[in-house]
Amino acid sequence: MATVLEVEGVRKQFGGITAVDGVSFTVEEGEILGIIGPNGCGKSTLFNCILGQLAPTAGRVRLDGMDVTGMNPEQMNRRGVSRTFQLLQVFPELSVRENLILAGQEHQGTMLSRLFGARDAGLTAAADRMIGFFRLQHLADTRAGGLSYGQQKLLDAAMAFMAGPRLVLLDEPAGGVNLTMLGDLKERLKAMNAEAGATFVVIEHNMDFVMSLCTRVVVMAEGKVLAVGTPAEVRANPAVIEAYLGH
Amino acid sequence: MNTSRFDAVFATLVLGAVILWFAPVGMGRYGTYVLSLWLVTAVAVMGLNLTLGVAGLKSLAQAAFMGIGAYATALLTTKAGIGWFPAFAISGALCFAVGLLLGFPALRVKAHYLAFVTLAFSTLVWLVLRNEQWLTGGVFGLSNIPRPVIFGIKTDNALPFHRFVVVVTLLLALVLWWLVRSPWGRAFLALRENPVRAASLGVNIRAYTLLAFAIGSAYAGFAGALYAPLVEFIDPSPFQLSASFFLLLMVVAGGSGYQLGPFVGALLGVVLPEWLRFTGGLYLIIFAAIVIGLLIACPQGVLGLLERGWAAVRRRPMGSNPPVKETA
Amino acid sequence: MAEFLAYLIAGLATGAIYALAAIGFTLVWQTSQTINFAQGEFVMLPAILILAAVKLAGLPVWAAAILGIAAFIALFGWGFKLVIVDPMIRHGVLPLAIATMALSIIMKEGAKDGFSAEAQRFPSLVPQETVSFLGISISLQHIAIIIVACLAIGALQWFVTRTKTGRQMQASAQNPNVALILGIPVAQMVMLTFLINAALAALASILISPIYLAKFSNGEVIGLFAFIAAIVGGFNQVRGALAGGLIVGVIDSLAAAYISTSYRLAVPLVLLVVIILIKPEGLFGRKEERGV
Amino acid sequence: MKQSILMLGIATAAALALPAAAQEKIKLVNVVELSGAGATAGTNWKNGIDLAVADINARGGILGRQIEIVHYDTQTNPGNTRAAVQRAIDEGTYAVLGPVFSGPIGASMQIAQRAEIAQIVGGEAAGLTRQGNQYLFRTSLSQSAAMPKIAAYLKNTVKASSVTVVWVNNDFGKGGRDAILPELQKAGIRVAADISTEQGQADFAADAIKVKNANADAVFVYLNEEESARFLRAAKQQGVDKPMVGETTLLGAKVIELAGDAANGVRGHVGLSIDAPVPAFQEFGRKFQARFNYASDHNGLKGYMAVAMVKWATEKQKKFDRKGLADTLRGATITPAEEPGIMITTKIEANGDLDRESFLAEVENGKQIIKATLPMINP
Repeated sequence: MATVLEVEGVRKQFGGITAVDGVSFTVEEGEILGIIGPNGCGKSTLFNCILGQLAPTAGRVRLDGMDVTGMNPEQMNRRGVSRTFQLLQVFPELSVRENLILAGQEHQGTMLSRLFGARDAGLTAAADRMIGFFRLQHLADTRAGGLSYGQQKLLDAAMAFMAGPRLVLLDEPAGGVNLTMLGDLKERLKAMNAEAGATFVVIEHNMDFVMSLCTRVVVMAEGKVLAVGTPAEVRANPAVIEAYLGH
Repeated sequence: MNTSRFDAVFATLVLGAVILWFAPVGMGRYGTYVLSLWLVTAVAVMGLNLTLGVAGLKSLAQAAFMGIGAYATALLTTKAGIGWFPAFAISGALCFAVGLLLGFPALRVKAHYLAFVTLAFSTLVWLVLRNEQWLTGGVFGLSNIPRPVIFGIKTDNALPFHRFVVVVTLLLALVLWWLVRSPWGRAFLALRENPVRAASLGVNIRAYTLLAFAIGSAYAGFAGALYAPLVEFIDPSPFQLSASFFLLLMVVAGGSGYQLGPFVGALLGVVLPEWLRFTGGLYLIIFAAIVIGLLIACPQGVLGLLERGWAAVRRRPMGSNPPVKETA
Repeated sequence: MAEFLAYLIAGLATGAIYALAAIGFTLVWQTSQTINFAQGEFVMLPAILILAAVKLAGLPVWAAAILGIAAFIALFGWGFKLVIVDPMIRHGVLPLAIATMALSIIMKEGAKDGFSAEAQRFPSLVPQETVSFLGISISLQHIAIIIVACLAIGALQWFVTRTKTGRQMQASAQNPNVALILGIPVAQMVMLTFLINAALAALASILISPIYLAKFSNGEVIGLFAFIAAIVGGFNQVRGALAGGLIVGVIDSLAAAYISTSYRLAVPLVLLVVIILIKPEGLFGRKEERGV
Repeated sequence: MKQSILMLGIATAAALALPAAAQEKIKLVNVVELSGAGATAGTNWKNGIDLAVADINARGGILGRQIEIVHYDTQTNPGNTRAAVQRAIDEGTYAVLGPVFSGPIGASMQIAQRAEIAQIVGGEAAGLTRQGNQYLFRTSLSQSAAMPKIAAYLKNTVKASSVTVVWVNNDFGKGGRDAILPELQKAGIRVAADISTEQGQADFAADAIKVKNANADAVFVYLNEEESARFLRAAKQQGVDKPMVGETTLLGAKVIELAGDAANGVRGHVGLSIDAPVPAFQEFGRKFQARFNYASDHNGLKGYMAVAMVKWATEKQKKFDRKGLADTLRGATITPAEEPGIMITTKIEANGDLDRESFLAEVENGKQIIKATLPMINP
């Protein structure tokens, strides 16, 4: 299996505070990697460093072996890396279908062809397939702002897959989602992984969710990697137990 | 936004144009002139509505761009003897190009600095228009600007010129309607609502921001190209900074982001003060108080207010509840 | 050299007024993230109110001054926040900024129709005399403006950094949610900011009107220059506004002296553009971290 | 005999007109700058018109008909001016009064011309009357008439060999500056500095320092009244001690009131001034002060005269004929004996320019003192 993403010694300082302190790990094709850790351990900052929202103070990020450190989010996206954000980020004024078309349109044709070509950039069918996959058919023409929180989370995740990405980074996909919806979400993500062969990295607080979804887990504490392994290995790691249960 | 071929906005635009074509019959030259002035102003507001209402960029130079368009058209049609149509195209293209040149360095930094840069630009344009008398006529302005001749028909009188303005405004509005429903329009909207998320979806923030600003500015140029022959005289005063503020006011008061908002906003900004003249010297105070009252009641402007009212009316008989968000 | 000094002092005096008005921009910006487009009119109106109290109500000047300033602070400090800012701030900054544009029309037209379209003399606290120094004449009024404005701004800076109330006010402006958790009475503190803004505007009005003459349209120029000063100095700092005001005043004065006078206005504007391109947070502003 | 027939005619006309007067007023629309940059000038013009209308109506109106005056604000904006003038004509105004600023005049004069209605304006820019518009009439001397008088004054009375020119960069100031420069050259006077200032400018300290450093024999100041006052105060503060020479807007009562001591010693050419040694001007000044509680500037006088011109021409043609009004005014000479409201003998040239006496004056101890009366150019 090929290595998709390689993070090597990434460090991020804000003034005197080191939020991420020399983190290294790899993501292999087809796997679901979880990143867990207590609040403020630097998970989201790490994501932002990988995706170019923030410039890392030190370290390298490689995508399929190519150095992409410091590239901006648009460039990363066009190289096939999608993400979701910790806080919900759909476009409330657009319908569900429009949200999905928007998520895919920049990967179709050129600026000019997008202006003069089809209004939907030829993506209606693809969007409807995605809507079907996430079981949002009855809501396809509803304003995204009018959806329930859990439905918006599903849409948020669906948007990340719209462009057929090589790698998807999900930042707390389960946060604030109720139990029924959570099962749905997990099941759909697993299906996405199995059917489309999509590779994910997931940041999550919800242990059960991570442990049952992911193939491999990175545990972070105070900006550093504490442990890496399968869910079972990590669960048995004394350092992890100390970090989570010691307090 | 939906992708069906035609919608309510399209129908309203076409129907409105038909009504306005016949509206001035028996209205007198003054009424006709005010209607034309309303539409010309609406074109400039449409552009600003794209820049601000759709893409969320704050430009304080819309009147300055209108001035560039008006002076370009006036100079081309009087001194260079070029016809109105090429002058119109050149005016828009010029404003588009200047918009790109101005927006490029400004937007490099941060979107809201565009407001500051355009503020400076607006006053600089005014200074040039006033000081370079050899070209612009300076404080004395340019007079005797010809009105266009279309297929041999002269538009020197109020009614034919009004009808000409109606047609041009309709075409410009339809182009914008078409643009907003294209992938570009979707990207502009994404810029306004959430630029960070948009970037993570591969939307080229800088290119779209720049385009939204330049297209909005080009519309100001088109408005200027109509304004010059409408008034048949231009001097720098209607293109001052305060005029740009006034256009901004019209965007917000009409309903920022609504495609018909510019027409309502320009109606408020151009026709309401004329109508309020019966109140005598206090008409501007009354006008400003109405605007403040409107914004306190509904910051989304007149169309926001209408939409809210319409939703309330629709909800009651059907008895369905508004969508409820689960708490995060 | 003497010539240069004369331009410098004239520029500093004008700049001190711009600084007082520019602080208003920064205070309103900090508390509501919006631009008060009526700021120039805020400086215009107190002098008009005082003159109106003298001419229409026949009050002696000192009583008119107290009444006029009190009325102004009540209307445009307290009333401005309650009637304009509070109802609109929840809906984003743009409607509020537009409302201040409409407010500026009301203030201007109200002063013109309610009082006079003509410029009026305004009594000066300082004798209108000049002193000679190094071969140039310096107006006592200019000296007084520079001193009073710098003292007022210094006092404000001391207040916000050295007193408990001042620090609470600053905290409320910068992060109201955290301030609320810390038990700071945020609503009162924000109100205090608006009252201080109105008081500084009244002070600027009293200082400048003896020279500029009181007139309904004076706010246009002052507002524009104060805005430029706030951007040049940095929108989020009191000391930035002071520095910005003085720099813009001096640059304007020197531009009138050494550059084509018909393009005089262009010089501060070009400065503004250059500052935005090389140091967008302003010369003395705090950098705002790019958020995610 | 001839006279009695005339009297009979007037009496008959009056008798015929009287029944109509009860129900039908004659409508006059004033389109002027009541907000924006021209608000101060426009408000004076409007107040002068209101005063004239009140006077005329109190004395029985024009040909027995009362005047109904309507004021439309232009916001000092050409587009709005055009709308307002169009509205005035659509509403059947008898003549268009105003505006005062040249830009708005330029934007609206073709409309009155096309409708063949007289437009009586307050503008002074030389270019207005050079476009062959037969329906445009001034109420004051054009700058091209006033400036030669000032150049001669600078040369012969002030005996200046160099002059600093300070002007306001609007149509009024720029027009004056463009008119004086060739005259100064003809008179052999060197221009030491050419200083442009902004309309509504408040701070003149830097300009005053520049004037001081130019060190010319005299300073020619061509600003609006309030800016004149601010400039004079700044010049005094900077210790400028050279003679200040100007036009009506430098020597008016308003400037003296605002500038105080700083106005003393200021001198120049005065067209219309409530201090001029013409009893009618002074009487106007008192009435204006009593009604509006401030001193009128020259625009107030101009507004008053504009209505008087309408009245005179209407009574001359003995009917309310719009085109006839313009035809009657063109080339006419109006004397105060015929029409007291004109206040001073005024000759209207074929192109709409005016010719009348003017004055040389000086400010002493806060009073404008007239030193000489200059005759009409083509009496």
